[in-house]
Amino acid sequence: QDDTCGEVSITQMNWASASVVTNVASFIMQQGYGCDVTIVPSDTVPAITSVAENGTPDIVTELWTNATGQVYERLKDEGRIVELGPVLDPGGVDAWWIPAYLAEEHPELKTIDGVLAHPEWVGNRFHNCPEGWGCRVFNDNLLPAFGIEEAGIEIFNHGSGETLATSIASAFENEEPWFGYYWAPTAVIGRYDMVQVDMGPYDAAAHEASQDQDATDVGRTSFPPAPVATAVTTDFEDEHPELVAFLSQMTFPNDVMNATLSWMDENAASGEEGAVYFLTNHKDIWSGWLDERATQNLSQLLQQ
Amino acid sequence: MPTYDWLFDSTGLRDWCDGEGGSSAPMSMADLMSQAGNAPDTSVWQTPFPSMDALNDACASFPQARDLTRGLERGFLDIKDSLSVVLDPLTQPLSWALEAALWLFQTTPWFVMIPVLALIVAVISRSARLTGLILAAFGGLAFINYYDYAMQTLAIITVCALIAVLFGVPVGIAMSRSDRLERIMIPVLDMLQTLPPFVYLIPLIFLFSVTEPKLYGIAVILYAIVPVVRLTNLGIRMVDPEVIEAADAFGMTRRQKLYGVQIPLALPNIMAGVNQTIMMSLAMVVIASMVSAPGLGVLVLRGIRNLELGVGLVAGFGIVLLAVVLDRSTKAALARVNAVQKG
Amino acid sequence: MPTYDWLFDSTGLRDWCDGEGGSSAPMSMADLMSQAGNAPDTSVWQTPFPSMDALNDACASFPQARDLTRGLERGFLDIKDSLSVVLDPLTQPLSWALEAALWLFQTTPWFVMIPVLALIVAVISRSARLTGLILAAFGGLAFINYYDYAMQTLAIITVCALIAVLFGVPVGIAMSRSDRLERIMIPVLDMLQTLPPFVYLIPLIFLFSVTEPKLYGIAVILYAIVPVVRLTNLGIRMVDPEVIEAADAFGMTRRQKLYGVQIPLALPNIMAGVNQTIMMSLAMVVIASMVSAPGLGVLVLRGIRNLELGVGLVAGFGIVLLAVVLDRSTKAALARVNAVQKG
Amino acid sequence: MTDAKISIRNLFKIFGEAPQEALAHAKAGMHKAELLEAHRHVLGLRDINVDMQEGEITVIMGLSGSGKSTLIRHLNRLIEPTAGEVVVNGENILHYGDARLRRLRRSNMSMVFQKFALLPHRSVLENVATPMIVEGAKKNDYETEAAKWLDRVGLQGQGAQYPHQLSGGMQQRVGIARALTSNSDIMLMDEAFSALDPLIRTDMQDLLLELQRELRKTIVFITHDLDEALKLADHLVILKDGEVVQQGEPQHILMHPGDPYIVDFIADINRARVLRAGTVMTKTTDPVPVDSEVSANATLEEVITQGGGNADLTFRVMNRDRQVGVLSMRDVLAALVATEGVKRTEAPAA
Amino acid sequence: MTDAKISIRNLFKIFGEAPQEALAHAKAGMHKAELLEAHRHVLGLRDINVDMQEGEITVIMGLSGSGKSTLIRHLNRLIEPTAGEVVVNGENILHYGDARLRRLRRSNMSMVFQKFALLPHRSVLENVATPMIVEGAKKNDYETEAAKWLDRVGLQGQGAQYPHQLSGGMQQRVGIARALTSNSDIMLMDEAFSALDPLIRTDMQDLLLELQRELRKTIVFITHDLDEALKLADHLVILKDGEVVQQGEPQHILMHPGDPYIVDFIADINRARVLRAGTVMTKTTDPVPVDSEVSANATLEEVITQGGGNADLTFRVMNRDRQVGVLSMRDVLAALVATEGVKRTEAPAA
Ligand SMILES: Nc1ncnc2c1ncn2[C@@H]1O[C@H](COP(=O)(O)OP(=O)(O)OP(=O)(O)O)[C@@H](O)[C@H]1O
Ligand SMILES: Nc1ncnc2c1ncn2[C@@H]1O[C@H](COP(=O)(O)OP(=O)(O)OP(=O)(O)O)[C@@H](O)[C@H]1O
Ligand SMILES: [Mg+2]
Ligand SMILES: [Mg+2]
Repeated sequence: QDDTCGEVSITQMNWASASVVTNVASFIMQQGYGCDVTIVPSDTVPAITSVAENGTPDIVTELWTNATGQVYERLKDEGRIVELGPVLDPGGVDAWWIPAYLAEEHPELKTIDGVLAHPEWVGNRFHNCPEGWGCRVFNDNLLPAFGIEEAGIEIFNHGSGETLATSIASAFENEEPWFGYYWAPTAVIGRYDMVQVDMGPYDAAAHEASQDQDATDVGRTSFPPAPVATAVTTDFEDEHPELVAFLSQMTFPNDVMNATLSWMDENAASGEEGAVYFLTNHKDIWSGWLDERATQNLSQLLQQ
Repeated sequence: MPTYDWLFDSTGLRDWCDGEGGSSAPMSMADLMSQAGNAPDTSVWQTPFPSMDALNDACASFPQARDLTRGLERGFLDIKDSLSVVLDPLTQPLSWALEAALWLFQTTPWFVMIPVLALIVAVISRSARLTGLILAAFGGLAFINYYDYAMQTLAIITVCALIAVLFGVPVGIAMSRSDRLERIMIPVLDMLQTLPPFVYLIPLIFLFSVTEPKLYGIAVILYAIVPVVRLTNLGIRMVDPEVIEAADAFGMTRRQKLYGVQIPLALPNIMAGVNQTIMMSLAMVVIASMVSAPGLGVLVLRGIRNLELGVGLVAGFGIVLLAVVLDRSTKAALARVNAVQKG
Repeated sequence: MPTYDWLFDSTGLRDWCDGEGGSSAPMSMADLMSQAGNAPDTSVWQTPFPSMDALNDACASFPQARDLTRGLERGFLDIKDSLSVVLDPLTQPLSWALEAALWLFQTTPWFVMIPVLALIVAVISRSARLTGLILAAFGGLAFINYYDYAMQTLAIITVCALIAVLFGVPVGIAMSRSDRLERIMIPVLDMLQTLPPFVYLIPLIFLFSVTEPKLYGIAVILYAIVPVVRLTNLGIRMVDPEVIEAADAFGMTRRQKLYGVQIPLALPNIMAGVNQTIMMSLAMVVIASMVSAPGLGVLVLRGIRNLELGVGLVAGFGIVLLAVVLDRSTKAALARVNAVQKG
Repeated sequence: MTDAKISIRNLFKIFGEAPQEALAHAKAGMHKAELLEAHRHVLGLRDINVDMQEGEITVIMGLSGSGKSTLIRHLNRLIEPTAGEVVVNGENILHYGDARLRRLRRSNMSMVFQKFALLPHRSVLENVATPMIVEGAKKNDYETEAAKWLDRVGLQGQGAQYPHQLSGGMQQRVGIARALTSNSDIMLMDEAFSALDPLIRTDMQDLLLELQRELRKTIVFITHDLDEALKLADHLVILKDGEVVQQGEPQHILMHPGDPYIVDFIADINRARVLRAGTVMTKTTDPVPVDSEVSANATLEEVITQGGGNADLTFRVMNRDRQVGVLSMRDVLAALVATEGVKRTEAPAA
Repeated sequence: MTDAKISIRNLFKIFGEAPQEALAHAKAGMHKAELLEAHRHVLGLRDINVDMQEGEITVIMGLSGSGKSTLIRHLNRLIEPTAGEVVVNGENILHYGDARLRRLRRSNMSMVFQKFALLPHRSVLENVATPMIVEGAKKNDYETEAAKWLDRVGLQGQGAQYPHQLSGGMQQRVGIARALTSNSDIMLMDEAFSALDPLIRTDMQDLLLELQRELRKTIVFITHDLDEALKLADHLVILKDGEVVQQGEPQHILMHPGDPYIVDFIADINRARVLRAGTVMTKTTDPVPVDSEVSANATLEEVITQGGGNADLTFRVMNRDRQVGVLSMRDVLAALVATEGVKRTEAPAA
């Protein structure tokens, strides 16, 4: 190994898929590119703010760009951050969900109109995002657009992602109705069998409008796949072209990620172990991300 | 790698190890690295602790640490239903109380609410300055449109602190009268104070529907009840033994002594406990907002999640302002209690 | 709808209102409803408080509440760079200390670390039982594979509590010697204790990179420094005035009095402050983990985020165990100080 | 002696983990210091036998730690003895149950405390009325009675104040009024005047004597001040390390101290003020030529004053108009300096 | 009187917000109660003039709150006066700067405290050596000196212990040893013995007198106990409400109390123990027929003892082998009961 790479810092967001991504990236950068990697546990907004204000950490990965508000766009415009490529293929899933057992019992609930017609079947309640999340903004715009409250569904604003997730878990424990927002790939969606509610056609204008906190009259739309990206600072881009090449390539198919997450759940595995699982079972995928030198460095592993 | 093979080999447990279908731990990053040809050097200094995972490495039948945490989880989930059958109805009044208080504090118009609050403070403190402070504080919060949030927080604190006092004082009294109970309770109180609230929030979330206000109510009460229990106990135990002796010497019954002597004389301490209990419930509002409590805590969370510095700071100072107001008011009440007794 | 139109009309400010390009608030849900023909009945009871937003409704030039919070944010961002230039180098040693401590506690093998910790406790407490407790506690944590996390937490607490004491004691001494400083500091301390730590984390995130350990270091220290400052001040002020008088009567200088009399006699109080400071830094570990502090807090967070109840509980009890161990050890040290002085 | 109002018999009190074991040692003759040394138990009281007569003031005195408070607290069972009997009005109160004990405390005994022990949150009137309030009396019932006793101790019209608004002497008067309100025939006073200034203290002693002349209660009074003891005592009990060193009539103890410890104790006393004609006279009913008459109760100081400084007088000592003895000025002078002699000759124990 | 070791002149001390204003009122003749009532200022001391002679024990006495502590704390300026002068060794110490004041406290004055005020975290030896440690002495320097004084107060070999391991009496001995170690010629003692048991207290008084006979320091001693005052005092100052009611030779005050307050105060005293032959004798150098000789310093008690109870003796009173007066037993008896007479006749102020 040569040590031309030096020190690199990479964020690890506080949800399961992000920790897989970060650990995979970190392993490859260490073993393949000879870098000295520091993992920084963080969260979307603090990470992006830290990049904005202090120029560190070098790499922000599994960045749900929709959730970062204007900061991210501004940074990109100012040329301080470079988006390298999608982390997930086809992308993150934002959706309104119901449990599978509910969909089985009442197939009508698979569409939003069915839900609106039978609010009592979903327990007359919509589980909304906590204050301060990106999804809260568009949910707050879309909920009136679909007339959720008029249909007699109470909107419950969760205080944190934890209670939102627990409400799903506890609904499953008791086979109770549940209806609300969640996103994938996540441990929760991996663990519990959830069905997306069909919200009709995608309307780009309405979707654009729903991102604005102060918007008033938003039309109905469903969610497009959410862009989930890896971004690096421009300094980093200049200094580590080989890593930039690798990170641009680093894309996880959604189904592989979901499989990894549910394996983690079954085995009570940590993100690190999830990464190992991915690295050992999907060499075909990640071998394609590497340049020659890295491939050689990791040849011993790849040949097993 | 499995350092502790010899342990099972030498004790003849090897058969047991290989026999049953014990699960082996998923491969760790270190294992993978060694496969990649970059094994970290394994000197004596790296000898792992004979931990559950290390032993499981050597013997697949030995349980892993994660089996322990999973077992705990499963155990809890197993008793959860019966627990919730008992606890759910017991704690339901808390939900009602919180809902009622939230409704009351929010529907009462500001031009009734603010004067009423000021009046209450005026009556208990008899201080014009303090009353002015109240008016200014709530007026200020209202002026910057934080009135509703402040009222929600106030409603939650009022209910939780009230309930904490309602339960805490009798518990403190019971502790003061039984050394055995005191010995049992003190570690419990210590634990309630050191255990991060997040930890007992997790099982609570499983027990009750996350949409119930009692979820945060219980968390706040558990955290805030400690000082009033402690100080009630302490206050009663610290009552001048000569006065207690006098009460005995004049043939007071235990009841007469408790209500006629011990509680009145412990009142300054109990009030200090009430003051601290209120402060601690306030300290919990942000964490309570993580389990869906409305109020200023929500704004703080929004501030930190979106890094809206201004919102976070202003809401934070709103909380401090509430704290100052509540602290001053209870201390004024305390001072009046003290003035009567001199102490 | 704009209830306060009359205010601007009657004071002749209407021109100013309409003149400049003041921004009007985005339409609210209520506005929308009224446009939809479902205007909520607007009785007198609904009169809004003359808040910034209500006044802005009536007069577009009047600033909105969000202008205030935004202004605050912008103001902070404007001074942030200069602040950061000053604070960054000043606080850099904290990062180094934390990194060094984390490295030290993690690289020292367990079979050196655990005995060393036990030895330290044995020396300061002279109690075999306590030493046994330490061994059992760390052994237990190691057995369930929580050793590394516990060490990280311990490293952070050691550094932060040490620094809090290092700064807190002199500040407390200074407060005890100047009534003016005391009057200034007490509200500051009160505020540090009531302000939710989340709130001052926000500006810290702006100021320092999330990769720097000092980010959580400062948050922990700010929160934990309060008791040691308070109790040092109190302890020195509570020294028996007759002893101080004796010191004066024998012609001691201020310095001799401070080091020879006041500090030694305040030692029990200072130690109690140190104990509380350690407990409070421990109370912050979970919150610190939200801004990337490693340790048991990470596991607690993982427990609640991934709904791994078992992990959260075990990590939580790990924190309690650390708390018990640290509490007992510092109290044992305190008891020995007291035994010499009797008090 | 069986008709004593209160009679303490073979009372032992041992503080510690296993008092019964230590008791065996104490009964076998161990004293306080040895018991503490050898068995880590504090000997509070050791084999106390005292009779307290109806209508008398029994004063218990001794240095700090000698067991005075422990002893007096046995009389209303605020402390349970390790062994022995406490007989009040002919009944052993150690056999009493809770309710009966409470009745005893409510109606037969009342107590005055060194640090007053008033209820700070109740007005002076309510404090005085405590014994009645304990019995369930309402304001109407107790008001006049409490006010009466408040008058009696010289605190007219102070009933509405709170204890902390009064000076120490006034607070102690409230304490005495409270004890009187209970209308009990026994009053226990534990260092009731020790916390007071010397001048106020003299006042209170006079008040107590005045009340006693009138009400004739049985009073048990604790003090560590010999002057106070001699001024008040009908019967004096001297404790040391939990044991009675000497008890009896104060005059007798003064003239015949039973122990070097007591000699030390009484060395500083103003004998002229304390000794009485009856104590130092030569007993005789024979008519002898005398210059004047004195009462047997007169102190030597009064005798000297009556003699007008004349040094060679002889008095006839009278008790209820009958001669009980004669007293020469020479006897008086001899008595004033008697202690030294006793110390040298080791008087027999009383 | 100008050669007094310490001389206090026109000293006023007023506690409160604006002492200077209140001072004007006090100077205009207001007393403590009025000043408190009208101006909410506490009159600590009012127009004090006292001279304390070298080598004498000056005792200051008075009831609680009369200003004793306030007065003694002016002597080493622990309290700053509102007005007046404190002259020590001919210099007004109120003009001293910090450093000079410290030198005064270190080398000219030492103090003994009621509650001992030892440093609990230092060993007994270090406590005793405090005055030397303050001067910067190291263990080697102070060890022998401190041990010497520890021996002197009867605490040989206890140097390594800590204060809390000693009894109250022993702690006070440490306090005295500490004051002696400073080798100052003035010792200030504020109720130094008040916290002690009566017997231990007598011990300590004897110790003090013994030390004083030997070292002849100038001692200022505060007490509220008249017996103690009379036992120790060469010069007695009686304070009341911050004012000197009477000062002078104790014998003189006893015979001629200047004020009903003092009469009250001395009413309980054991006159035989306190009054001396020289005080009550008839002054004469004429040779008269006498039965025996006594020293002018002998107490009346000693005179009576010497007389063996004989009531009609006359003594020649001697001072340093010269006759200074005669004393008949009749005078002795008269003196024993004199107070009553004084009370009635209002003796002129001394
Ligand atoms: N609860 C107790 N536990 C152990 N020892 C005790 C207890 N109460 C009293 N003693 C001991 O019993 C002895 C007698 O104490 P007591 O209080 O009766 O003395 P006292 O004569 O009243 O003294 P004082 O004048 O100080 O009030 C002392 O040695 C004391 O230490
Ligand atoms: N710092 C102070 N501020 C206000 N008043 C004071 C202060 N110090 C003393 N006094 C008052 O001055 C008066 C004299 O007090 P001082 O302590 O000198 O009395 P004392 O004769 O020593 O009494 P004691 O016997 O109780 O010690 C008292 O009325 C007291 O209340
Ligand atoms: Mg006692
Ligand atoms: Mg004093």
